[in-house]
Amino acid sequence: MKPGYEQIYKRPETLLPKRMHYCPGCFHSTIHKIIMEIVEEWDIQDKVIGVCPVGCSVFAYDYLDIDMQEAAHGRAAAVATGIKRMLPDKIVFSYQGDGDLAAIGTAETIHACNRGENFTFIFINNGIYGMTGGQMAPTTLEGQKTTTSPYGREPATTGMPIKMSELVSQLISVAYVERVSCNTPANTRKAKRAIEKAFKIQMKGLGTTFIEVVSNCPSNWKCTPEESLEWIKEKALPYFPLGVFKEPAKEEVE
Amino acid sequence: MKPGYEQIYKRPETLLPKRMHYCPGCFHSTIHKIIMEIVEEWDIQDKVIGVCPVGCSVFAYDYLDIDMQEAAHGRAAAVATGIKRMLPDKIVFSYQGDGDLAAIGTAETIHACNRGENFTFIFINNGIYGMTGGQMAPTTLEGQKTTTSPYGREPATTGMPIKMSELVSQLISVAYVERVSCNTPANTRKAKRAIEKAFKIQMKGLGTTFIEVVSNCPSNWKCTPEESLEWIKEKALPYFPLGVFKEPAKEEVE
Amino acid sequence: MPAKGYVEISIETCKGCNLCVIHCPTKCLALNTSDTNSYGLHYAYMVDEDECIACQNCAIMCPDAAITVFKKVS
Amino acid sequence: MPAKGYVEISIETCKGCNLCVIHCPTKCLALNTSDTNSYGLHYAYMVDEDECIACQNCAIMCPDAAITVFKKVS
Amino acid sequence: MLQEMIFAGFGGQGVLSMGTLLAYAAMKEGKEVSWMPSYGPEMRGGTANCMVNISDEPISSPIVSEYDVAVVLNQPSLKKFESRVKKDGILIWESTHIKEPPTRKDITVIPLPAVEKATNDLKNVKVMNMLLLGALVKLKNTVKKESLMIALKDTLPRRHHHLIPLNEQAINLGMSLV
Amino acid sequence: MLQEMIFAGFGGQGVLSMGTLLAYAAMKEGKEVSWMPSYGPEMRGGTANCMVNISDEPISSPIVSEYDVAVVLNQPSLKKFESRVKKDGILIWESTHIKEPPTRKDITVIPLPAVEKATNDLKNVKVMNMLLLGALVKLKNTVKKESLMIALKDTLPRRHHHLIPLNEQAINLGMSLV
Amino acid sequence: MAETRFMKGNEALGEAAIRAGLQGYFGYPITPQSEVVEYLALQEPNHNYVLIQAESELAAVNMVYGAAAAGARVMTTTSSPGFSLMQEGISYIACSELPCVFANIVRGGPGLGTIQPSQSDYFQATKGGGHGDYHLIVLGPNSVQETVDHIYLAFELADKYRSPVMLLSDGAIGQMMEKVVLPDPIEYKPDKPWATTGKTPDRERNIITSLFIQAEIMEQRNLKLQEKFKKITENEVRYEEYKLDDVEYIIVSFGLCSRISKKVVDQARESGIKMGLFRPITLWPFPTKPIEELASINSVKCFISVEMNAGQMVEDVKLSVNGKKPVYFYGRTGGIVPTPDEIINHIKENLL
Amino acid sequence: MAETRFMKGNEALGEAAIRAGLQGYFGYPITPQSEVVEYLALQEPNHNYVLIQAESELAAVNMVYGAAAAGARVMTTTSSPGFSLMQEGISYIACSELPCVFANIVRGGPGLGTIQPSQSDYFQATKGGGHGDYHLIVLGPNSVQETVDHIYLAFELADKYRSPVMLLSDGAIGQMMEKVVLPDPIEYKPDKPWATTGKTPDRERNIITSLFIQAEIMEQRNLKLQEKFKKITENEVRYEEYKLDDVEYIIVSFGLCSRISKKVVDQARESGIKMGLFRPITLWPFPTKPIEELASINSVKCFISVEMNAGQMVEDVKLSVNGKKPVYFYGRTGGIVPTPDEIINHIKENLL
Ligand SMILES: Cc1ncc(C[n+]2csc(CCOP(=O)(O)OP(=O)(O)O)c2C)c(N)n1
Ligand SMILES: Cc1ncc(C[n+]2csc(CCOP(=O)(O)OP(=O)(O)O)c2C)c(N)n1
Ligand code: SF4
Ligand code: SF4
Ligand code: SF4
Ligand code: SF4
Ligand code: SF4
Ligand code: SF4
Ligand SMILES: [Mg+2]
Ligand SMILES: [Mg+2]
Repeated sequence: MKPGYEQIYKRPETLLPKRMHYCPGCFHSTIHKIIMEIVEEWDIQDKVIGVCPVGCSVFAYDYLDIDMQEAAHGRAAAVATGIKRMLPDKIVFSYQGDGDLAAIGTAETIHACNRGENFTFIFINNGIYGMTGGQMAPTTLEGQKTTTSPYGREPATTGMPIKMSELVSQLISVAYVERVSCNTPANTRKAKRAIEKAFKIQMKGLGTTFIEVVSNCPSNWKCTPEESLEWIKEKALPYFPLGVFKEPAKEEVE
Repeated sequence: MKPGYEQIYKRPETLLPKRMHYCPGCFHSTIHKIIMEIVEEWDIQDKVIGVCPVGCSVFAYDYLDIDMQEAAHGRAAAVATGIKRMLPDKIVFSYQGDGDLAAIGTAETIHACNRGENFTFIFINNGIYGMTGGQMAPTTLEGQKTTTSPYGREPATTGMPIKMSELVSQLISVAYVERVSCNTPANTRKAKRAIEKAFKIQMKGLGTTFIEVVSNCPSNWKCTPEESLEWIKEKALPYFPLGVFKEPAKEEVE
Repeated sequence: MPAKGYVEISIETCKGCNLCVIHCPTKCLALNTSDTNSYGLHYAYMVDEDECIACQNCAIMCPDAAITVFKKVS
Repeated sequence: MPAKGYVEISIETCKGCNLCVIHCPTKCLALNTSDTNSYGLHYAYMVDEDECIACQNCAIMCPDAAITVFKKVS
Repeated sequence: MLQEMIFAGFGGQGVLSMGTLLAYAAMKEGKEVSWMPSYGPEMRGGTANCMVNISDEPISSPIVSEYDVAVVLNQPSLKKFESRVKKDGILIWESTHIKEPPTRKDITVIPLPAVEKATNDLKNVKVMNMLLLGALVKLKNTVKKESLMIALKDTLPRRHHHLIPLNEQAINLGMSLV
Repeated sequence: MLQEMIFAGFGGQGVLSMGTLLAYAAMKEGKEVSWMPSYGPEMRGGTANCMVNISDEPISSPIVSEYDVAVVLNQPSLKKFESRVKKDGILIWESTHIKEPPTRKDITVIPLPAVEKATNDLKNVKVMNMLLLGALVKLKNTVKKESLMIALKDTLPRRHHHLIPLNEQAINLGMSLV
Repeated sequence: MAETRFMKGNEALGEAAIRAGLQGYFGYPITPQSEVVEYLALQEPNHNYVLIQAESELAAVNMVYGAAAAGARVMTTTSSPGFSLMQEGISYIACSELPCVFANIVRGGPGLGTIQPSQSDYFQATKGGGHGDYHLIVLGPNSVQETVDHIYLAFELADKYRSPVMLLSDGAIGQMMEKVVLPDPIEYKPDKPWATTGKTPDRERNIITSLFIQAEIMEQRNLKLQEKFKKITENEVRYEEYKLDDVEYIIVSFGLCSRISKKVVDQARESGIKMGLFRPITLWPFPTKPIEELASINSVKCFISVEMNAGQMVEDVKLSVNGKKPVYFYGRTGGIVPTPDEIINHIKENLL
Repeated sequence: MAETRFMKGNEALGEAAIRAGLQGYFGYPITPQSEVVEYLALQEPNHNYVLIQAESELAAVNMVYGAAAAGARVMTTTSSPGFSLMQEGISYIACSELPCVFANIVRGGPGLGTIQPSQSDYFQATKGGGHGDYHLIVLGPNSVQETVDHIYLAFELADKYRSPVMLLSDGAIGQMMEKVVLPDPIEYKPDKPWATTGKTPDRERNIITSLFIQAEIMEQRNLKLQEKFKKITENEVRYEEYKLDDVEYIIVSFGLCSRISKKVVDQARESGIKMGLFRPITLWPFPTKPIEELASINSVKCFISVEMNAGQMVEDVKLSVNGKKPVYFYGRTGGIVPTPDEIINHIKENLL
């Protein structure tokens, strides 16, 4: 450090000093970082248990220095339910992609939410199956090209992108739902605050907390990271608007 | 027939002349009857293909004189999708209980709706697992006693009853959603009109049609059929209000 | 004056659920409490043949389609 | 006047995604197009050491937590 | 000695509890017992039955297709099980409701107007099953009456214990009728 | 004669298409061929490779762990595959970018500054893979150049056919460099 | 305290699990198994376990996966179609080496089939219904009493080997009432340093996974599993022998069927036929060696595998006998329980 | 028209299905199988089939169930974990006797495992991963060409026997490119009077079900299935013999592994060892009789089952050999493909 300066931002130590396998510019890395910042700042390494999905973030446990379990594709919500019910004092989160949470895992997602399972969903919606090489996800935008919608997603046969935040907000026992993104510094800060708030609400036992991150996949969107931010702004956010869809009364949280 | 009289209501012939296995007063029978009235009145026996669930109505094919397939528990929507996509000119319906459609089959239900699969859901919501002897369903009312909620359904651990009609109404490709009941002659007439309308919309190819019937289960509710009507009126309908949740513009249907 | 209508109820099809009885506006139906069909169930029958107005309520409510309704030709 | 801040970027951690570069309000970052790290990627570095205002934008946007930010003690 | 029995009737007639009581009583006497109910949606049809095996030796199969004793409480059950009574076995049937009597000649057939007797003599039709059970026990000596009484006490929920005397009466009446 | 080869480098360097072209050309010459890519999320790491086997006989395994020829385009691939070249095999490596050269003495090691040559001589760095392929074909006589040209025509999408002359130049250049 | 009761198999199963220290149960109703979850729901207020009626068997098995990873003593129960739905999860659990207990109260398949008792899921249970090379320890109780005993044993073996253990029971054992002696309750204290209970400063983080993307490492995991399976095979084979002295005809039979076969043996012996019964209690590991030894006895003429299916365990019997003696099969399918008479008649007519 | 191409196994599989008259495909992406659905998505505009990327494998198999009942020529493909999720559906389809085709492009299990090629789903495929007594016809292609040929064959057998047919392939065959001759496209005209196409006045309603609640009737359905399985076993066994004259050591191997074993045989023959290869092509029905006959040949010393798993098909080999000769096993797990050299070394060191 140069003399006369102080360090004001550094990589959290709970994010292990390993190169993450994610593609350049992928928000999976960003969200990992954010979660570990919270873990470090709150000093809750011994309190947090994470569940990885099957998806690009399947290896999350290689990087996050907390106890973690790797769930079967789509079943992270059921796995998190199992953990949280056994260890109600811990902070449990499931980290899931859109294929995982909104396709194969729909039933587990909806019912964990409906029961008000007291853990936090961190839902990385990049509109595509990243890990398997870019197939259409339930959240793929209308007209978007993927390897299984090579001519663009066709609503007549595949429907319209599913809005999970809006959907789970309908469920009574869900306490908090917010959609965030990491496409700008301001949004990234908000994303972190949202996860913090979710953890807080979880610690109060108020019900299911659900954070959807409008994410990117430069590799399978076949664009640069920079262009992926454009896509998010121009295409994704108009359809998946950011914001709080549901939250407990302020008194309850504080 | 006595002289000077004419027959104005009779059992439809497409409802086979067999004693149905349902308990006395069970609406499963009523809905079977209604569907077959439509089939007979519209003369569409060769056009309609039904899918039975696993639930009390698993034997529906014993009574309905149309081509039918028995789906695995919860998968009727997927089965109906398979049939309808192969035979787009037919009228396909899935007939499902609340355990089937709203618990184990949640993902198939949501995604058939989200894709706008062009068949009709007939969803018999009796708030209980009838066939297996009265366990709690996702739609069991708060405080309601079942064999797996012997002290009354407890929202803190099992959540609140899920409102499927409201939920699927959120999905863009769903064309028509109505919740009906058979607890009065007027409502039973409406139920029939709703199914007719759903079939009409299906024939127009406008998207998924979804009819929820607030039904009963005298046997597992441990009451008489008459009392079951009371329960519906006093307890179920306030929580599951009847009505149209979504419908296409009138011009589209006519 | 002959009734406006009458109903026929299939004894063996009827399950004695009573839904027709309670929905008949003119109270002309009842369960036969002194006899059962071969399934051991008290079936419904017309107690009052004169009051039927052929409204079909009973038939519409009958889950088991046990009821046929006839109406006086006018 | 010494800059308000500066950043350190881990060359091997950086994946050259350019997100820090485009979000630096004072344009003091760039990718090194003439060199790659051992993964074959053009890493980011400070092109202009004097302009950094220690706003942390770059670090917040850096997915891979490759950036450390330092601020002048006031 | 192994006794293989079936109790069958409409749901609500108390066939399952007849079987349970008998098996429990036998168990209390140190016998080997098994009790196997019909289960699943066929119950929707309104019929119920249970098979009870009682033996000095371990029971092999809880499910048997021929019986030493059948106690049938309704017409469909009579129809279904009459043919399955073993040669020289016993068929006890409730004769108030069942209209078409059994026809087999190679078995002992015992008609018992249990419904009528329970209604008229005991003023409670519900205990007609105990009447039939009493008859069975008398005929076959399967268990002692005292054991049945213990069984009643152990298996009836406390809140129904005031009904034990009535049940005992019914058993006695049943025993006296054969 | 069986030739077992691997092509490895960063994703985007064209290693998969080198292998495809060669295999296709060999197939056109009537040889038995197999082409096996690395697959799955390990590609996230940014590396890619494919194994190509060419033989007069049917190919047994498309996956082999030792190679007659390895063509490596980056440092990690060199690190990974150098040791897997068979004794007396050939290792062709791109020497513009790879900074730490191979060290084995029991194999033929061919450095080729393909990036530099493609950039400077052909004004298109993208065809550096064709340069390496040319070198390989020259060294091993795996297929005739004409077959490679047929392969280019058959496997390149129509809209890229205008690039065929450039690719041919690159192959020629590669052949001339070894 | 130990206690004698007259109980349904399914309820006894639930009670045994409670007494064995159950901490989490996750299940979904299905005939003929539903009484397990119903019983546990009824008893819940008196105990400390967590009970979730899951939205499906798929969810249930994955809740088990999570809860077992968190170090708890957990169980799920189901019947055939539900067990099929659990196969992916079971494969994950086996590979992740998590202790937990399953029970399949088998009904007649395939498909929706019937709800009557059957043994037609033997292959699925013993050969691995899920993908990949793995085994469950499979116990085959033949009575309500043994259901109880096997639940205790299952939890114990699960912890001992960090392995899922299953009971392959059937609808009759689940539905019938028998006398049962309930053992004393256990004060269960998990000792699972590998569990995901939150990383404390004194240890590395715990990771529960079945993913080993590099083939070499995945092979290591497989070798580790195979090593364990070998150890289990060496140590945990259980079986019962009945009237096998001087035997000529050996019936091999498990579960409910073995009780019927016992009667067959008794009847055969009465009529002078030297018959005996070999009953595998662990279906995996299968008692290969004891059968092999029996096959080597000169007087033994043949083996007859009697099953409530179309012939499944008979393959394991054949593999054990390895050609030394003929191996025959008799079975009924679709939920039919064979009678002693039909079995003995079949044997007399075809094999003597 | 027949046509020669250089194609990936998965793409060739898709193309073969199209040419064989595919009417409906329902699938879910999974490595190393995803190219099948991707290829079909790409080709969709040029053909008349319906393609749905389902929300899961569970949904996919049940869409297949529906579409097959409606009389269409339908298929789904997946890889190991996905195939586990399909087990309930497959059991339903088998019991309902619906023709359709599955392919499992196997990867190394158990659990999430690895994505490298494996044969560790052999048991699941051949013994019945789902509940109940049933079999699929299981084909084991060993090349891209055979993948294509087997798809044609699979659809044909499926219709012939009203039975699901599966290809047990692996990640390497799916991912690699080879030369392939594509047969002529078929004009497929279903002839399925039992299909649920809408009840016309000239026939009774058609019901597709696997539910037979009464045990007696369920047993009838089982007997019918067993009858069919017997017929298939009699008629459809397929295998390849390689250098089996005067053989002493017989390798038994299927799929990708059989190609490697062929090389082993060649090398062994070169060094004077009388080795040969027996390759089951139908894994179910397994070529029991041919192996039994080989086992009866005096000169034959032993069998060695070589597999990419921990030892699965070896049980079927043992059942066929039935103790007549020793049966050994060599295998690699977790996605490792054995080399000819290691196999021959293993044999030389341990078995000669
Ligand atoms: C049962 C099962 N089906 C399919 C797969 C293959 N698979 C792995 S990840 C994935 C989807 C990944 O997409 P998403 O959940 O959106 O995560 P992302 O990679 O985009 O972050 C699929 C289909 C699997 N591993 N298991
Ligand atoms: C995979 C599977 N799980 C569970 C069951 C058991 N089962 C049969 S019907 C049913 C629920 C029935 O409830 P519902 O769908 O509400 O229909 P209802 O009988 O009330 O009409 C269940 C759980 C099954 N057959 N298959
Ligand atoms: S494939 Fe997409 S989601 Fe996966 S790491 Fe790369 S950019 Fe991220
Ligand atoms: S159990 Fe309930 S849902 Fe089923 S038939 Fe009887 S009343 Fe109807
Ligand atoms: S038709 Fe109307 S009036 Fe006549 S019996 Fe029926 S309900 Fe009563
Ligand atoms: S409604 Fe129908 S079934 Fe019910 S009592 Fe009346 S006639 Fe009988
Ligand atoms: S801290 Fe701010 S000013 Fe400094 S380099 Fe980063 S983005 Fe630029
Ligand atoms: S944001 Fe991070 S990874 Fe991207 S270029 Fe900047 S320092 Fe490198
Ligand atoms: Mg995604
Ligand atoms: Mg219900």
